Amino acid sequence: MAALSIRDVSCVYPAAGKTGQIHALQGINLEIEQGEFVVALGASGCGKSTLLNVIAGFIAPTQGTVTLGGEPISGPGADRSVVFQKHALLPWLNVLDNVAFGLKIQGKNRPAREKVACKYIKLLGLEQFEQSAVYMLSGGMQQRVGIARALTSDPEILLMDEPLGALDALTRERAQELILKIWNETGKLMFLITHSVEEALFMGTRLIVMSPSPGRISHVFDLSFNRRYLATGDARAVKASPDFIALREKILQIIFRDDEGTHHE
Amino acid sequence: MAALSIRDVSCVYPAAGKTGQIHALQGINLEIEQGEFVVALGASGCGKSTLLNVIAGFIAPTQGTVTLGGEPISGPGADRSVVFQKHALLPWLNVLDNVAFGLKIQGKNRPAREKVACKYIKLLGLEQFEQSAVYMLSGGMQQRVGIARALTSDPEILLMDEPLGALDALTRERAQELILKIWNETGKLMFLITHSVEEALFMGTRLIVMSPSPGRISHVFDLSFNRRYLATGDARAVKASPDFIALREKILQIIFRDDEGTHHE
Amino acid sequence: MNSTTRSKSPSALLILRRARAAKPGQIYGVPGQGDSVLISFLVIIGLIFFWWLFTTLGLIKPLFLPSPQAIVEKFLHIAADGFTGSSLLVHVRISIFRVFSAFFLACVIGIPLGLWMGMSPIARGIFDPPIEFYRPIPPLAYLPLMIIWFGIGEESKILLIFLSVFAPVALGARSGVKSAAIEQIHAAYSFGATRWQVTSQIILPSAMPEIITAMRIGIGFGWTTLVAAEMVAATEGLGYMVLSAAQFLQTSTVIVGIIIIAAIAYTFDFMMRFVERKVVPWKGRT
Amino acid sequence: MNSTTRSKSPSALLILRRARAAKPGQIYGVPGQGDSVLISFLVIIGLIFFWWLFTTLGLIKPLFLPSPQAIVEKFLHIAADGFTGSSLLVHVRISIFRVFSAFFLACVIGIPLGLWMGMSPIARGIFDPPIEFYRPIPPLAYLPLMIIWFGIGEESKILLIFLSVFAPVALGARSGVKSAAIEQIHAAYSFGATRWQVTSQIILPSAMPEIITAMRIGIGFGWTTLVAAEMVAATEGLGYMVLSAAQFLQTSTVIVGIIIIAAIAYTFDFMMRFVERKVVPWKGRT
Amino acid sequence: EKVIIGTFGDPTPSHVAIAQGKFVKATGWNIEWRKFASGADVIAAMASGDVQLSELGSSPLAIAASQGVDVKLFLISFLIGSSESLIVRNGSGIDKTADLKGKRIAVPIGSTSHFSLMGALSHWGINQKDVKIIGMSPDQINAAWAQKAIDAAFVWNPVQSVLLENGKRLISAGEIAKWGYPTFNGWVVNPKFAAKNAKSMAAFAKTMNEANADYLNNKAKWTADSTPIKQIAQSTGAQASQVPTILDGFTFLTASQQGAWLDSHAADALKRTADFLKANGRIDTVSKNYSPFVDSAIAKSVQ
Ligand SMILES: Nc1ncnc2c1ncn2[C@@H]1O[C@H](COP(=O)(O)OP(=O)(O)OP(=O)(O)O)[C@@H](O)[C@H]1O
Ligand SMILES: Nc1ncnc2c1ncn2[C@@H]1O[C@H](COP(=O)(O)OP(=O)(O)OP(=O)(O)O)[C@@H](O)[C@H]1O
Ligand SMILES: NCCS(=O)(=O)O
Ligand SMILES: [Mg+2]
Ligand SMILES: [Mg+2]
Repeated sequence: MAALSIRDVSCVYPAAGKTGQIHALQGINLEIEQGEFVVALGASGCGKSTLLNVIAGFIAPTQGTVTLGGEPISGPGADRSVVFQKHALLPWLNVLDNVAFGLKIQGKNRPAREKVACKYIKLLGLEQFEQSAVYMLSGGMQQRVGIARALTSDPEILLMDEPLGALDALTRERAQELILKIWNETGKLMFLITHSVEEALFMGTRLIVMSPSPGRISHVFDLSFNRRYLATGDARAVKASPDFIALREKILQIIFRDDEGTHHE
Repeated sequence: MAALSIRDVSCVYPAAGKTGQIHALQGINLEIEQGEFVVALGASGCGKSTLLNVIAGFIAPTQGTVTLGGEPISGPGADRSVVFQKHALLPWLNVLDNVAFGLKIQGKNRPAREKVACKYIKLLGLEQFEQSAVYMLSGGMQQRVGIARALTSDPEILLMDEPLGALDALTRERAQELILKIWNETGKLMFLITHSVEEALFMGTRLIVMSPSPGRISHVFDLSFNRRYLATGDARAVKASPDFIALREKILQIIFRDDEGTHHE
Repeated sequence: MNSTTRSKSPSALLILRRARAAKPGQIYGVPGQGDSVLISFLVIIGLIFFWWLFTTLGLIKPLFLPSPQAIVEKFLHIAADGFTGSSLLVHVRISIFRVFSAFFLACVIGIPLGLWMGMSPIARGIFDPPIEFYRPIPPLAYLPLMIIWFGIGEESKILLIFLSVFAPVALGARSGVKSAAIEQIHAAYSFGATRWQVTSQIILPSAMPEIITAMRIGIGFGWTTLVAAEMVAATEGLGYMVLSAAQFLQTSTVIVGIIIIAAIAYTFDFMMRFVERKVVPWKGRT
Repeated sequence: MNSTTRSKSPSALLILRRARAAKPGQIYGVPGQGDSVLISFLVIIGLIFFWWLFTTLGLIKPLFLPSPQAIVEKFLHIAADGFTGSSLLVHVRISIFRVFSAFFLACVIGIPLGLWMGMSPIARGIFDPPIEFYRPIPPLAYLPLMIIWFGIGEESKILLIFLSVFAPVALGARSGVKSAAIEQIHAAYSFGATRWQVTSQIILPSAMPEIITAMRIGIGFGWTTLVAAEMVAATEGLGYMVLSAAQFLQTSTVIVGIIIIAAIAYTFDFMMRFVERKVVPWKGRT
Repeated sequence: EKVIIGTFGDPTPSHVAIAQGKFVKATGWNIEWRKFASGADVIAAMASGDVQLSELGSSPLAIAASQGVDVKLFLISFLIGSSESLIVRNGSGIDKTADLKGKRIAVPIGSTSHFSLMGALSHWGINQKDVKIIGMSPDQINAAWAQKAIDAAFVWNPVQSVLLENGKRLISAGEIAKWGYPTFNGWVVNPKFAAKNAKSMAAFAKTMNEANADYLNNKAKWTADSTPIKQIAQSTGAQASQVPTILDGFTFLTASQQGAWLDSHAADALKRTADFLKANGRIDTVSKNYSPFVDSAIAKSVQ
């Protein structure tokens, strides 16, 4: 039985303004095993965030079911943590308290939660910044804090909605490698949304390409570039390899086609 | 004689806070001919924007001279237009008036300036939006308006500071192609700053890679990928070609090295 | 078993307190989601009903709170016969005249001055000390000085209102200067703009949203100060009406006056919002 | 020839008006760059000098404007001997007591109520109509009602100040609820937080910057209303001092009172800014 | 028990008794004498229940009674004669009543003076709209007068005597009273308070009567340099030299006159005052009978 099972999920938003209903998701089927790294890619508005919100429990699907370990999801829960693009840290807490925030919510006492938090702070290389104010950190560091926080509650699934979108190119590449390292070490089920084809190919074990209007999964690819990176440690070589480039071009073509179809601008 | 000639330019910012002086630029020499497309690439803080501001005339260099057509630059002028990353459009004017804004500043009457503006509005594919409010447009459209506006005053040089940084991947690729098309048609001297190695390689005829502390030009590459694109019209093929990938990797290596040297985060 | 009970510390209370996943189109957990118009409407009806009930049952003396009917009657009566010899229209007109002329003057002087202060350290140096000094002082406290200096005629009344409007308007215009993005300013300069062109075509329009907000705040202040201005030696005006009716324990007239003042203040504010939407439709959208 | 003259419409005037490229470290064309402290200082010195000059030369009667010396003397005199039988300290203390207790009450009631209004459409529906109704009404206009309802003791004075502080504080807290980013709220919920935990650990801290701003505005309003509160049947307080001195044309006492009021208002504001820096150091930095 | 008692600062013989602490001793109250600007402030304070006992003009009393404030008049302070007058400023160009048209006349709104002024205008056939009636407290009138911001004022003492230094009396309340607009100052009390404090109330009335009697019996001896006059001057801020004249402007009733006057005149005067105010649009409701607002029992008990 799959860890996360999305069956025939549809999501219809009521009319925004005067226009008709928006079919953000339609007939989504997806079975994800523990330890998979699923990456969702697709033109803007194709329903990626909606799908993530359904998994996270923030939105109830109009149709279909989502089950986690066999049990239906009916709201957010500590078994699924979310890493957001931005704004999700708490500026009134320092790095340590931000990371330990989830445990505080769950009623752990201070020594217990700091012990766990410190473990993930170390894992993400934030040791020197434990006492820093989060708003003083660079964007890349902030994202690391966000990831550390999401990991503390030891969720079964880590959901990430364009977590690296706001970072500059270099910081982004490093963050990609860091996330892969963590995935490798923890073996968690990861679900990541990105706009970057390269990032998607590099990170996922499975790539789902989505198309808009109605939002659906148009292509699925099985990937192994991340394994290759983890084996060699040379991200650049992976990203420059001909099969990587070839697949990248193929997927870009798919997306461009989608995009022209919807007259997106 | 070069159209734009930067000779031995240094730029030292006074101490920010308690730290010492910042050598944002040191010993920059650059001769750019009319019709060239120069792209500057480099880690954050290596002085790219400072260099652009010196050329634009917003900053006087601490040392050295910048001449345009043999005459020293002593302030901003209509011969050099700037396209900014954001915030530079005027929300109280519609698209047409935004594009015509430079001509209005220069005292052209309404029919004259609308004629010119319409030309560039057409060139950038904004015909249907002439009367639209700029704040209703998507980010990609807004950048097109910014480019159209910069072109109206028929500058000798078009300076662009990360003009596409805020756009999503697809929009960005299209905008790259559009800028190349315009460059090809107008033959202007273009100076573009970007964080994306791929963008840099794709667009420039000359790539300058800058290094920080002090800000200097560490490498210069002559490029012809843009010509190849203009000849074939197939951007994806260019970006996937082995020589493109190889050079990309080489440059990424250079930048990563720079970056590690400065403990950037 | 649902996801809630799967969380680490399940409890019946927790489940009750936790919301379920939102329906599509709603965003989960947005605080305060939901419409309150109906409740407000019911509350207003309810308040008026209890007001009516208690006063009609005689549980509250009209001296303290007249009945709603009495208020309406009093309003009709004042509207028909006026108050102390002047018609209601005259009272309303003179009050509006005072507030508006003070507001107009404050804008005509305060906006350019504020812009100038924003643009020039010299202007800032000159006008900052006096404005910052008088700004926190309650108008009622300097009302005596106004009367000693400018007498008990219209001048001192309008000046008092003017001063209370002037500071927020000038300071709003001053800080509005900072609204122009440096990119916008640079864009203009790189087209060869003069300082004057930058001021009139970039800085002024950019400052407009903040100026209009300041004007809204200013007119609110002006309206608040009106009553103080009409406290001394007025013979007409809504503030005068309220205060002098109070001297005769005419609670119903006081309440009618208060309602009229509130209504006009709302109308002012509504107008300013309208102006805002028309003049700076881009506000908050860039 | 420089770049200016290379532009399309060169003119001597243009060149004069256009700035040259800024030095490194300065940003070109930022409006209002430059320090104004020195000028302000000179202006203050100058104003006091001319005040001294004109009053000492007898060009202005002390009734209209007493000399600076006279003000200082009067201040020392009041500080030593008090005013109408109460020492200056007593006047200051009672006024501060009134404003602070009203402010305290307004915060204790207004902040939780405002948060509740932000969190619940029901609370919003119930409390919106009364708050929005009285908010635009000048406190002076309902002062007569306060007196009839609550008398001439401390209750009505503190209540009047309370009302003027309450609305901005409650509405500030209410709109502060919106400051929490939905991502922050979602993050908390996905750790299994209850509504109460989200309110206390996400929404309240997020709202703090806005609440503190509202408190600053509120205390300013309270201070402004103090004078109105001390208008009727007061025997002590700074507002009483100013108003009753004015009745006897004691211009110097009026000015001393005004200066003391301004000084305390500044101190209040300064304290609030201090609190702001301590409590919400992240304000404007996220 | 602390009791706030309102007054207006008229220089009356009671100030001698106050200064000597006689009221405190007689009533056993811890008295705070609170000076109010005018009756309008008093009736609001009495309506709210914060003031139980106060001096009050007949006109604000008529207003309070008509509006349902729980008050009873139990003692006459004085009948108003020349102690309240219309004073015209020298140089204002007012010599006769007709000159008043278009002039600025200040008066404490809602007071006995205001009532007298309205009465006089209606007697002269001058429309209230043809003059500018400006509401001011006596102290404000004093200040505005000094600045020539007003042309005339109708006000009581000690301010009236200050205005007279630079103006002249056009007419006094006493003369206007004869045209059917009588005014007086009385002592009013909340009936519930009076019932609870019956003994102290009687003691208060008795002390008050004695103070007045002291003056009435020794009028000739109360010269500007006499101790009681100096005492009055000191506690009211009036000039000692003027106090004897000011005192002449009041008509004090003896203890034996009080009860009878209250029974025969008070209710009637209040009724006519209220009717006039209603006709002027100042109040809405008038009671049929004002005798419920008059209580002569206390006055009679100390005859
Ligand atoms: N709360 C909502 N109410 C109505 N329509 C919505 C709502 N949220 C999203 N939509 C619409 O649903 C569609 C899918 O939105 P979604 O945010 O899932 O797309 P996305 O793939 O995440 O896009 P992006 O890449 O821009 O983040 C879009 O057309 C969007 O406009
Ligand atoms: N006005 C200024 N005052 C002081 N230091 C400055 C100023 N502007 C830039 N600097 C410093 O000069 C250096 C170069 O800045 P610059 O903005 O040119 O870098 P950049 O290459 O454009 O960086 P980025 O890629 O982040 O835009 C940086 O260290 C920066 O902190
Ligand atoms: N003459 C006494 C004053 S008042 O009570 O009438 O205001
Ligand atoms: Mg999305
Ligand atoms: Mg830059």
